[in-house]
Amino acid sequence: MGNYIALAIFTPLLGFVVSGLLGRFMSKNITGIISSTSVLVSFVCSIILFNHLSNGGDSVKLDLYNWISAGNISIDFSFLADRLSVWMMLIITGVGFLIHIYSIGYMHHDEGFYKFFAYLNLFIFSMLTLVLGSNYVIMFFGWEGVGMCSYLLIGFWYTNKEYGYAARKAFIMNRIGDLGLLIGIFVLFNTFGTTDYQTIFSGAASANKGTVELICILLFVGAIGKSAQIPLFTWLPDAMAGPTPVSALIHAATMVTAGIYLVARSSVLFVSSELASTIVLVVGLVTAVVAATIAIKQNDIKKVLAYSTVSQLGYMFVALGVGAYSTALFHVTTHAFFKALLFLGSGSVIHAMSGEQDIRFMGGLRKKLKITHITFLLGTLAIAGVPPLAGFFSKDEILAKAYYGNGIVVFVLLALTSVITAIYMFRLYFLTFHGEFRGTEEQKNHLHESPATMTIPLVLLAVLSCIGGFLGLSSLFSHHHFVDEFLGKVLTNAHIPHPSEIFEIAVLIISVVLLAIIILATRRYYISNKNIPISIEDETGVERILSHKYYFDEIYNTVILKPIEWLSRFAHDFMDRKFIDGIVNISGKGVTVCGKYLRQLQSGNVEYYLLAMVVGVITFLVIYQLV
Amino acid sequence: MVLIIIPFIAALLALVFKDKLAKIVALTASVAQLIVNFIFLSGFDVKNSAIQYTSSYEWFSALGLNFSTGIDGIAMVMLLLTNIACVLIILSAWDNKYPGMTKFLSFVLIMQGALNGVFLSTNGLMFYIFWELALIPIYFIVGIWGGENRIKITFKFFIYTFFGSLLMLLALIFVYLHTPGNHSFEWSEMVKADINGWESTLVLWAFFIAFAIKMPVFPFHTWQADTYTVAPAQGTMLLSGIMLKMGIFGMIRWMWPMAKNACGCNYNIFIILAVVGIIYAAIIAIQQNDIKRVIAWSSVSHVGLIAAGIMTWNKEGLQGGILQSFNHGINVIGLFFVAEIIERRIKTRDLTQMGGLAKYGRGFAFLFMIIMLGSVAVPFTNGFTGEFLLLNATFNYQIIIGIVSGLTIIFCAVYMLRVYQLAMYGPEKDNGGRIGKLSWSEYLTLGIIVVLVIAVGVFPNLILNISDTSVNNLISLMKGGAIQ
Amino acid sequence: MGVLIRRNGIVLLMCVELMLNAVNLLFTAFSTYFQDSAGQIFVFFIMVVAAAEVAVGLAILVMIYRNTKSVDISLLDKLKH
Amino acid sequence: MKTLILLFISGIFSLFGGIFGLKKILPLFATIALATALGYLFYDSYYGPENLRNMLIFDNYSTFLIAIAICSTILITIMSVKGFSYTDESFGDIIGLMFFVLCGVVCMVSFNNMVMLFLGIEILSIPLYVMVGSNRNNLKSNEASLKYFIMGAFATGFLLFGIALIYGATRTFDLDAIRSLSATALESNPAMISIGLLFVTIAFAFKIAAVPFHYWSPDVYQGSPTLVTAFMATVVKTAGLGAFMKFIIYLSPMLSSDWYLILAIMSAATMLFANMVAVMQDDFKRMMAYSSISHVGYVLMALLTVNKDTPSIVGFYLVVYSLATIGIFACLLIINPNHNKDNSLSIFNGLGKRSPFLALILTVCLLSLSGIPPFPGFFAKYSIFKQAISEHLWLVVIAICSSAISIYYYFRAITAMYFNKVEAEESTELTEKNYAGYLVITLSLIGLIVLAIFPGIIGL
Repeated sequence: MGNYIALAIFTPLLGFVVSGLLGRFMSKNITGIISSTSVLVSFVCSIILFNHLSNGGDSVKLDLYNWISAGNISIDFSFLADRLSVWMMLIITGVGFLIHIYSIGYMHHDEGFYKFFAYLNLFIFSMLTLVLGSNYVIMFFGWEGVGMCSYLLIGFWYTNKEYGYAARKAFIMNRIGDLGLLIGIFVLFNTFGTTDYQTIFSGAASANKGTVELICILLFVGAIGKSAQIPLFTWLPDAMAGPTPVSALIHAATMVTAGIYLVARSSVLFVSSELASTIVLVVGLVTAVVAATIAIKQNDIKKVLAYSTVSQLGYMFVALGVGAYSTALFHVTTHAFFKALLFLGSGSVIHAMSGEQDIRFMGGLRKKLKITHITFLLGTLAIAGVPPLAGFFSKDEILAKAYYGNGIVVFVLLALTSVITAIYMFRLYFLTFHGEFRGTEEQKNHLHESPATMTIPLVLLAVLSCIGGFLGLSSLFSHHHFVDEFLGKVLTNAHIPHPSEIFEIAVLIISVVLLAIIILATRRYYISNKNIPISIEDETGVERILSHKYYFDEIYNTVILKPIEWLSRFAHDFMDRKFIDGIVNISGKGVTVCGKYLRQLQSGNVEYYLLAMVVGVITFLVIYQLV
Repeated sequence: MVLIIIPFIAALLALVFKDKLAKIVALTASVAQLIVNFIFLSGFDVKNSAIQYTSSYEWFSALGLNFSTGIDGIAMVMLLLTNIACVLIILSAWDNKYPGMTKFLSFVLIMQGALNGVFLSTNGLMFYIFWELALIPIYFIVGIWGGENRIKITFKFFIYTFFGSLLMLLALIFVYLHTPGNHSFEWSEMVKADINGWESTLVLWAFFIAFAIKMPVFPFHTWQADTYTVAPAQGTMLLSGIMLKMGIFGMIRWMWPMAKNACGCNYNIFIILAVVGIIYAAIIAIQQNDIKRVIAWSSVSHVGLIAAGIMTWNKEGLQGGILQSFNHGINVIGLFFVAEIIERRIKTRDLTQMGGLAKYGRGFAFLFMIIMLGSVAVPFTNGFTGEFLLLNATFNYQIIIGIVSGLTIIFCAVYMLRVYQLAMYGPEKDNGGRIGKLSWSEYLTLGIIVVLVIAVGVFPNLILNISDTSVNNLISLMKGGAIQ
Repeated sequence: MGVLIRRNGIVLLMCVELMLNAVNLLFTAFSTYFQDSAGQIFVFFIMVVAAAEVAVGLAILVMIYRNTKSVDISLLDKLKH
Repeated sequence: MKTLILLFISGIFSLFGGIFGLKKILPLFATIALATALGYLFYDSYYGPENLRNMLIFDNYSTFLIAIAICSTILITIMSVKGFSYTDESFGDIIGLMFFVLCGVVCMVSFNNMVMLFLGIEILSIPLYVMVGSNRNNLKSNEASLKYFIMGAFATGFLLFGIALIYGATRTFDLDAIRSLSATALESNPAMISIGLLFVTIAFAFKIAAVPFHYWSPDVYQGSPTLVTAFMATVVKTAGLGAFMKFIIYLSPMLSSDWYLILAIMSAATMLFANMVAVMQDDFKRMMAYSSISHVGYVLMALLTVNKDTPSIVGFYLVVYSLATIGIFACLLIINPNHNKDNSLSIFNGLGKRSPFLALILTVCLLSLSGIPPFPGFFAKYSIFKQAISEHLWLVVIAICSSAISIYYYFRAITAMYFNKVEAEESTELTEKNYAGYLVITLSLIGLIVLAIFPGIIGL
């Protein structure tokens, strides 16, 4: 079985090398096929491993070699395929494969085609390393690797200056989180003497409570950065600068869920640390609400989806915070399906609109982009939580767990978020696909449905979005919760009572009714009444704050960036040049100044010389007598 | 012994020939040197903690000066770095058309010989002699082929570092006078020197200042940015890639064992200085516009981390420091060469004048990217392992220090990415310069560097194993055990 | 003291001679006191040397006089600092 | 003894040779004579120390110092082939005077009696006054000569007073006797003997130009012809330091700790002062004067600790110092044969391009003087540090600081040679081929290299 792990991980790497080095000399289709095939191979391996595990097989461990050994530190380059990692593997390679296929069509006109696929393969490799690593250091290895790929792909269209900044911002914000994670790993190392999962988890019970809390908080800092939670979430919307498949793969389906994976992976630690769990809960909740409200006022099709992602990630963290780890993973799965779908759908729209991303200049696209329209609608319904699509089940479960695990406040806020989610998603949907076309004539003539390489993945993802929810049917419908059963063996879920049937039914009915109202209301507001969003400058009050994303960027700018820039100038111009170097120079100058004055002694006059000599003699005589 | 002689002979030989031939001679010599080094490495017993390949000839016995050489694991890593780096440096000069190229090359070779001498010496006085000898060629390299304002800057650099080395000499003599029995400058005797109390502290500080100036550790760094900027590319590479490692090597091999009885509290001060330097230099690097200056400051920052890690004197820190010395040497040479390639093409080092260079230099952009990422310490690259070990060491030493020094991974990303972005990304600037095709020597140099960056990143144990036993030995020596 | 305050080269020369004579006196005195001839022999040596010195000194002064038309030594301060 | 006689006779012969128009062969003759003298010297010393009625004792160490002086003189004589062409008429005199100075040197470094010390110093000084002023029409030369003369005479006064006081306290001029009597003399006449010793010390300090008795030295070095400067900086300095060392070694039991303190202060002041002032000099010869003053400071440091190693340490230092100094002055003569032109540092501009060989040698010599390894100057300096460090740590620290300062001015010259651009007027090629000069610098270079590789060959 170990060979399958190796195969799964290293085929994408091979794909990276081949398409990176030889891509220039190969036709685009061949490059695309090679890259996609390499991911397909990984996917097949994942299925084999999944099969092995779901049939009751043991976790598979693959030791490659001793990576670092210095003193007490000895880190093996080894991989562990247990139920959690295989689950993630399936998502990564499955969705990844579809997005690879999609990209063949989407990126067809780009001159950096081979580079793009090389990066994508590298990303898949890093992501697999992240989830398959058998210890925290290898996980961190992959963790940094995906951050790097994300940087490369966000800045893919490097000639645009803004995109470059976005890429940098993403990398740096991730790095801030990474520092927390790294320190967390050091503490882990200090406490347990190793970073190997199995050893740590078996020893977790006997560890000092406070230390475990500290570790959990530090690990969560890492997760905040990677999964774009408050306060480090601003990079994700900016990351939309990358090509749309990248947004779908990295910034919706896989990389951003690495934080969830990390917390879930460390569930043994988190479950016993209340403070850390509370922090996770609060951060997740606040992020979910804040991001959702911001999304209402966004006009860029991808940014709406980006904030939606942030919000959904917040949802997942709430689930983690209450201790429902497998629920969080369930939502990760469904979210991967419908959010990838939505992004790819928006990519198709942008493709058709020749690069236009502003929904104010769209409208009425449903006639020209039939497949895109239908799949996008399914995605919207899924994320809004229309039963029986995927989003309903996972969200419903999170709501239930939050209610039973924590209380009414969290539940209400989450429900509110859910409502807002529906509002902005339908706003997006209606403005894009309904009404009249608001773009230029040229764009109108150019409108066309995307090629099959793009629509097939859309259809497949739409199907998955529809049926994905059945992986975790709530107790109302079935006694067979597949996700729970599969992952429950590796995740230490907190004990949360099953929701009562009345609760389930109530939620079901209320959500259906609410959704119907929202759909009608948004349609009426945006299509019938033609309320097209206006530019930011004309807005007032709350709207303005929302449009400015609560001024997060501005605050960071004044509170962090500006002072550092000032400090940098101060340190260089004053501290270094004037002060430290000044001291050095003064000691040098002191010599020359001394020399300058001392040489005046040498007046050139013999009488003076003689006098000086006599003075010298007298001085020595005095010293002689006195001492 | 052979390692010292080859470069000197080659230096003389190179002088005889004209430009092109001299280059070939120099390159051949450095490759030969590297091969000899590998031969030594292949015969090197990593499990043996003793100093190997020892030889000793009398030079000036009245002064205790013997020509004693030997290699242990730590020195082996440094020698490898030196000899690999010198090949790269000579290769990188292939396309340069300096006036007096032959002289230039022979200075580089002399430098190589002296540096090998520093790492090979097992005699304190010989160590000092080679230490100073290394200073002279670089002085000329910077002074003759340097840029604007070079005279003043080289002057400062020379006097500053010379002052430091004199302090080291003082300390060496002092230790010598305290060696048991018949005084001796042999390393094995000097470590037995019986120095206690404040005397030991004095020795420690004298060594520290000497090495700190060389490395340079905050606040002894003010010569560095200017010198790096003004020096010709190869000079900067020599300075930052190898010479700086003399300081690190000196700290590990000489300072620590010689001043073993000094109060550990001194190391607190040193570590705090080093950590302050990490942040200080990183913050400054963020706002610099001269690409060489950014790299120079980044070097201060990185070296600060190495120094801090080493001076925790635990095994992880030492091993990390040695590994990272090697890595930093390779990376910084790569970065400065990148700066040089850009300067060759578009005649400026000002980042604000660059932009969009990636468009007409994809291969270059890719190689630059990997080297840059190595410096940022991204996984798969060599920088990662080194920083991981070092940060772990500082963290274990003291949590706050660990966290503060950890900030380097953020800042480093900030300023390195800034450089990359300003230079390579964005719209093209209209200054007529494009990267275009790289010449074979440029490709080869960067290619070797990139291969090393990745190879060491994936298999750091290649380097760590070499020095492992020696570091163990050193640590046990410090705990009072006799040399095994 | 003469050496210190006089500016005329010739007078200066004389003062130096006076100094040497003072030493001579000292030697003679010691010599007599100790009943030891060595001191007196030394005096002869000093006298010879002093004569030679004066000869050279005068020559130098003459040389300077030729160039500057003066024997004022305070004029000679071209070499300084 | 034979050496002394030979030197004396050669001196007289040279004087006459000058008069009878044999100038062309004089350098050759002088070289041969000096070489013969050197041969005699070693021949004599082969049979053990020679004692001339307790007046002069030629032991190993005085032999060695004389050898240094003679070798330096040989090199300077070779240089003189071209170096003195401008003062043709007095050429014979100069060579002759050089021999007489050497006679003085011989007396000084092998004295065993205060009388011989006095005579040696005077024999050395009086011809020097003449040599300094040998450029009769140059006012600077005149001035230098006068200054040297007046101050020298004044210092002689101190020397004589000192000797007189010591005589008064001990009733003898004989060094051995003084030493054996010192215990009783110190009891009966402590003030007299100590002041006497101090005065003699001051006279020495004047001769070797230690601060604060150095005033004459920069002016004289600058004013006199380059060749004479070289001669003074090497031979005279060697003699002065050699005699002083002998004085200290012989009388060390009499020297109180106060006396050593004064010596230490003098040493520190010399090093610091000279190096600092040298930094500010633009005239190369003047800079070299300060440099040579500073080297005196280092040697004084070595003299503070008297043990069996002291003579060899000082000897080694003097050899290296002399070789390097001669090399530098020879280069200066080749570059700037016309003494009337000023010797500012800018004459070296672009020398690295104009004449790489000269520049190389000059660099080696300067680096050697500044004590940078692996040049022999380092070994010399290093042995002094090592000698002094255990007793006078503070002094070594000062020495180290001043060494660092000294780098500054030595490197100004190196900088000028390699880094400075050549200005149009200075770019004149070195037209005149001065083979003798090249011979000298090559010899000194070889000497320095040999000393670097086998620093152990000089041992007393």
